[in-house]
Amino acid sequence: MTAVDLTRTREEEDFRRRLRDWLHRTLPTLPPKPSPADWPARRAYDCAWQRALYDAGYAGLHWPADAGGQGATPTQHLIFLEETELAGAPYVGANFVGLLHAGPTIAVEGTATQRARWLPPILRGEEVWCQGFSEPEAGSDLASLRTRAVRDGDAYVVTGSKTWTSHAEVADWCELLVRTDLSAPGHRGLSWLAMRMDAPGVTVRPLRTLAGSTEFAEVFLDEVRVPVAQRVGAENDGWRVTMVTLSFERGTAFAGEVVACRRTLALLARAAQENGQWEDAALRRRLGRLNAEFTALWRLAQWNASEAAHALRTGGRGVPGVGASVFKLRYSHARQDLYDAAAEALGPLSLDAGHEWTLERLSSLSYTIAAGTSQIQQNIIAERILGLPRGR
Amino acid sequence: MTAVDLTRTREEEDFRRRLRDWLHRTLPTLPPKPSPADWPARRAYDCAWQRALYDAGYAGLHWPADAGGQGATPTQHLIFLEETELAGAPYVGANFVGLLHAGPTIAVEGTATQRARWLPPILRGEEVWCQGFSEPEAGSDLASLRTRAVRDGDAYVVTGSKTWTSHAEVADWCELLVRTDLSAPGHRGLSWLAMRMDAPGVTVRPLRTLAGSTEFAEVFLDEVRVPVAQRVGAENDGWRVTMVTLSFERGTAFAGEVVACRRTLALLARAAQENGQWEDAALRRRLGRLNAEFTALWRLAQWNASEAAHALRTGGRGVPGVGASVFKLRYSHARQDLYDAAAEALGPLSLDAGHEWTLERLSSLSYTIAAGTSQIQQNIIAERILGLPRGR
Amino acid sequence: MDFRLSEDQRALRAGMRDLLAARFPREKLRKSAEADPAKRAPLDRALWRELGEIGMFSLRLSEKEGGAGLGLPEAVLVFEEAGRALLPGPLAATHLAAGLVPGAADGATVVTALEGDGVVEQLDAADAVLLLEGPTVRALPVDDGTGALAAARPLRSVDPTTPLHYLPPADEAMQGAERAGQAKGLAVGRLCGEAALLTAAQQLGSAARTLEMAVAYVKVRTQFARPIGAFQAVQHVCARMLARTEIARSSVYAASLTMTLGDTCAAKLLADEAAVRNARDCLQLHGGLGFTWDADVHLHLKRAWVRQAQWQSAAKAEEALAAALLEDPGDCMTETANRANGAV
Amino acid sequence: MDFRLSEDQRALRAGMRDLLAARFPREKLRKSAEADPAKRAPLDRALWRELGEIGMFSLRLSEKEGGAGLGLPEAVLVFEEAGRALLPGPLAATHLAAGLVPGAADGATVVTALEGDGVVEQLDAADAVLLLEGPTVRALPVDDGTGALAAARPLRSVDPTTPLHYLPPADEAMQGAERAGQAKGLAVGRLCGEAALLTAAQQLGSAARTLEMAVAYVKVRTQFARPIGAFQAVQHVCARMLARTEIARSSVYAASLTMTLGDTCAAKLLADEAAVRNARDCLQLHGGLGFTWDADVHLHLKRAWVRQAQWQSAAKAEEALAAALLEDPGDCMTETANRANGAV
Repeated sequence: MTAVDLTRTREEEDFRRRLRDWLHRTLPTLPPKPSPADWPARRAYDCAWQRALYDAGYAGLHWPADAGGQGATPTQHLIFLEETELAGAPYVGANFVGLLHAGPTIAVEGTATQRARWLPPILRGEEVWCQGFSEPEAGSDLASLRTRAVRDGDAYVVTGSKTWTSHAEVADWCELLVRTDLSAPGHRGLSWLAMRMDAPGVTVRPLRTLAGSTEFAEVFLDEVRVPVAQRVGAENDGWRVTMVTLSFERGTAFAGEVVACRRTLALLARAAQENGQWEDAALRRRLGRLNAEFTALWRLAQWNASEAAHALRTGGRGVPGVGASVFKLRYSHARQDLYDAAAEALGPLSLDAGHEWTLERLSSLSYTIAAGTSQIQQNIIAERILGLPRGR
Repeated sequence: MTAVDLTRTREEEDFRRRLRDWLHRTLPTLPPKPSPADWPARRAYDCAWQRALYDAGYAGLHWPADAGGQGATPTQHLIFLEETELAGAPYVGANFVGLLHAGPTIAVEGTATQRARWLPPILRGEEVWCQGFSEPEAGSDLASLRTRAVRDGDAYVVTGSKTWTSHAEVADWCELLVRTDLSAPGHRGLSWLAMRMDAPGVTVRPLRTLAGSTEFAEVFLDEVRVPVAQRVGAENDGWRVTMVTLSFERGTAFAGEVVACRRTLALLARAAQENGQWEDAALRRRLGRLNAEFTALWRLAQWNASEAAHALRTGGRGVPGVGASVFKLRYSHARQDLYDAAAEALGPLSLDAGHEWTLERLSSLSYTIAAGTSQIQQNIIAERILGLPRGR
Repeated sequence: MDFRLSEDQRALRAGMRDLLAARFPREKLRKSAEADPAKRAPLDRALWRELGEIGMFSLRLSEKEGGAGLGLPEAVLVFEEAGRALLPGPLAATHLAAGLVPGAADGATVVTALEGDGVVEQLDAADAVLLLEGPTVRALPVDDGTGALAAARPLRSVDPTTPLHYLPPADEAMQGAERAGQAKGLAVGRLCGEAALLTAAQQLGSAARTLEMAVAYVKVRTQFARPIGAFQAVQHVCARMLARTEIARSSVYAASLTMTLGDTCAAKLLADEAAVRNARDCLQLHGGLGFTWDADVHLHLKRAWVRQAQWQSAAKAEEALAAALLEDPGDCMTETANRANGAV
Repeated sequence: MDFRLSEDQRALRAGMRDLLAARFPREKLRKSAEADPAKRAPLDRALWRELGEIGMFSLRLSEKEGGAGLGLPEAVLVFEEAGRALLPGPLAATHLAAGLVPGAADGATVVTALEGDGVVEQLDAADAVLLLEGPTVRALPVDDGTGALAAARPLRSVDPTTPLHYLPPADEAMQGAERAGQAKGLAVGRLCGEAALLTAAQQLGSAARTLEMAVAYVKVRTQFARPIGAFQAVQHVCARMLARTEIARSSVYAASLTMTLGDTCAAKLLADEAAVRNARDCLQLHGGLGFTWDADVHLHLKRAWVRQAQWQSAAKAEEALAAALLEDPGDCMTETANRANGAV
């Protein structure tokens, strides 16, 4: 009988060892981290790291080989996330959308020409992408978006506005969801376009978050011409294309962060031991419970990876399933709980925004909102997984 | 400037002193408590206690004087609940529906003849009432009830079934909500009847609860004749009449229990001190938080009583407002939390159903369901207090 | 690394489910949960032997010892099914006793256990009691003539399908069993961890079952002219039940492979929470019906309370997981290679 | 017993609300919360004097002392309004200092306080610091020449409208102030309780305000072709926000009358919870908008965190409430007659 197996194969062990060696050699050679407020410097730093990964053969690890990726197993991808996190390597940063949303979408849905044009620069860290989905009046109800694209010869003329766009100031491309059929309601009549951010008519206005940083921007589109050749998928089929992208976002994107959270939790325990709060059984048990939660979330990520690997082996394209909603729902709350617990452990110093954990506490507040609110995740679980009647 | 004032008046202090003296003299003379499973004995015990209250001038304390009550202020009513609880006096028991639902409803909505017929026996502990509102298919959605009453001369012929009826086996009367206009949908077309439980066609079948006791019963009605003279309020106006009753149920009914819970909490702390669990800061802090909750709930009951007193002074009839939903919502959960905490404090002995607190833990599970589920309470708060658009 | 179940494992689980459906249908559960304690069915020894025959207790013994040479992952699947059906009895204790106590492996003997908290399950039905304190594992015949268990007094068990006895921890009679003050031996520690995990597996099965019951009910129960499952508040309760179940499931399955302290403690903690809270949510969603004896939901809740108190309490699990944070430089996610197939 | 507000009390509250609407409108709040710390408005001394003129600090002093002879119930109403408007500054400390520190009563002086945890609010803007440890209350001029406060280092305060300094508890320089190891005197204990209550009143005002903001927003924000306030999940979040607010309100108002330990601890605990959790719920209901600097909701959350840490932490309140359970035979519901009008 073949057992359920957490034993890594020899290939996987070799992969981990090579990666660990490479990280050990490479990380000391990286330049110092740029200031969080200096977006061009952040872009340069993130792209340099991506280039280093590319040169070492780690770029697009989980992308299929025919898209320029390494065709690694989902397990290898998890090992990559784990090892880079444990080694303190840079995050994906400005390349998040390219590597985790737009790139995989183009890999699955794009034409050969589109794949050849867009995928290599993403993998080499040469072009940065941002996301143009949400609008001020279309958040949870993404399908109600109003940005319209009117066909004019071999181009669409796009007018409207997008919001919550990360890295907009330094991006080269935007994955843009627009309405191409004004007469079709809701999710019908949408198309997925790749738009150059330097096209005439594109204006970016940074949005300041409650943490004081400018993580997001509004993007205003005033008769921006986007060649029809830059549409991915069929006209008016953008909703389906987008769902592929969103299920990527809700699947693997946070797995590395779970490792980081578990690490923070251990540091937190040390800090509590040093400042005496460890004597408080209520705090200690709270941290113990968080340890269980993050341990289990990591196991769930491994489980999801096994499922994805199975889908790959049996002919699927490795698109994460709706079960990713469970991961997203629990992880978002666990992260917020972690930094609330950090505040308790820090005591009065939790009021110091100069402390990394206080800033993380603030930024964690977006986790139950961004990429599908917790309310939306629960709707998805109830209706798509459990098959409950459509909520009204 | 007149201050917000928790100082009791001289009248209130005198009232408390007299009541305390009376309880001190009277309680030792009561017979031993009957076995929980012996319903006739429980009825006799509860009615004897009610008769003692009547003889001492405490029956129907919060009822208006013109209904045979004592016309006491809401504050005096709270003092009564507090002092009887602290003295370990019997609960209202079998007279719950008569004194807290049906009686007050008849007092407000009944004719002079109806008041004269039904109210004195309730106050003297001579007649016991039960409630026939819910049906198997009409719980939260009470207005969808199907039990029908067809006019036949000077009587209604009632057919249908009711459920979750407490004390049905020993009750003399049932406050019954029926559909008198079959063509009217929902809450229109309902009427409020007083039905004799010994009328031909009434069958009672006890329902066993998860605690193993038979607190409730199903009541089957097969062409039961109920004289039209036993209708309270106009025909087809039963919904409004019922809402009066339900707002009583959700208002004052639980205030005395808050005192009892606070007392249990103190006993729980002692028990934890004796078995060593008090050393666990997590349990200690949990009990401290529950202390805050019950203290605040008692203050909220006082607040609600002040509001009701004001309504009385300014011409209202002292019907509790929708704010009672806040009390019900928080109290139900606090009671469940209390007995969960008791289980933690008891350790392995929490698995002993011979322990009073374990039985209370089981029975507390009905609190978020009975008399309006927590979901319904939150709907009421959202729509009626906060004015949010009707949920769909 | 492959976390998915193999075909053989799926077959094992389906076999167990079929056996329980045939030999422990709902009527049997209800019979053992009669409201009148005098009418309750005692532990079904014939069924116990059948469980023994299909290898419920022996499956991790080697084929030479009469077992199937399987591992904890398979045991967990079988125990999950037992939890789903609320199969009564000291299943984990008898499973641990296979190979230690004669007759345990084939279901001829019923073996229960005495834990630190002093609660013993099914003492009247059992032939022997495992003692898991002190440096070594010992088994005591229930009627050993020494009167060691004479001080055990029956509790009116909150779970009608699980009779319980209580032995006060300070009892003199048990001093010979070296209960107090001794460090657990390695074997004892390992067995306690396995028992906690097998108990967690039962909790997982129960949590999955109450979720199913809730979903089925809210699809058909109509109020306000539509199924209550169309109300968002109800939907979200069900969604959180599913999330609890799936988090517990990955945790339990992972622990069956790694058997690390962290995974095992997390598995017990999260499976306990899933079983208790799902049962409570299921009860709430059933409304008044859920509060009746005749509905099964209370049996899940009560069993979940009993299992929660067995082998590892939440307080102990949380303290162990907290202590692990201090010992561990942060890379506990990197599991050590699991013992091949986890066979004992 | 009458728990309702009198006409005069309603008038006092309305007067405070009007004053704040006129003199501390939203633009002023936003000016003190500029994202760029260098551009933030400092504490508004002119407004402080106006607060002094209307009696915010002196209202509990006798008329002979230049006060209004009012009590804690009235002070609580005024502080609730301050919390609602997120009025910055060491309001509770200056209120306590009225009659103790010259100029505090009429708003000529800004008095802050150093508590056990070592955090001081608005130290740069303040003229004096109350020391509330040890047997007696002391006030220290900020620039007293002894350098007692020299070790205080500015924090990058999480709340942009509340500058904070931190003085490590073990600091040698403060030994003269007898901070550590001494029992609190009666007067100090009473003042700390009053400060906790006045802080709770501010939290209550903030909780009520974020509830209002949430309700207003969900009525107009449309998704899926209807106001999001028509979704049951959203409705229930709002309902729980209201329940939190009203529980905190009865608790705060009752404590202002009785000033018993139990009522005061409950008031601080429940008002802290209402302020923090309502702000978080309000933020969640605002979606992405709630995460922006330009929305006010983060200012409520951050202020609620600061006030939560001031005067009495949740851990301390819970421990005090737990200890009270052991001392008290169970009749703590029977309040002792309140001190008439609670005047100091």
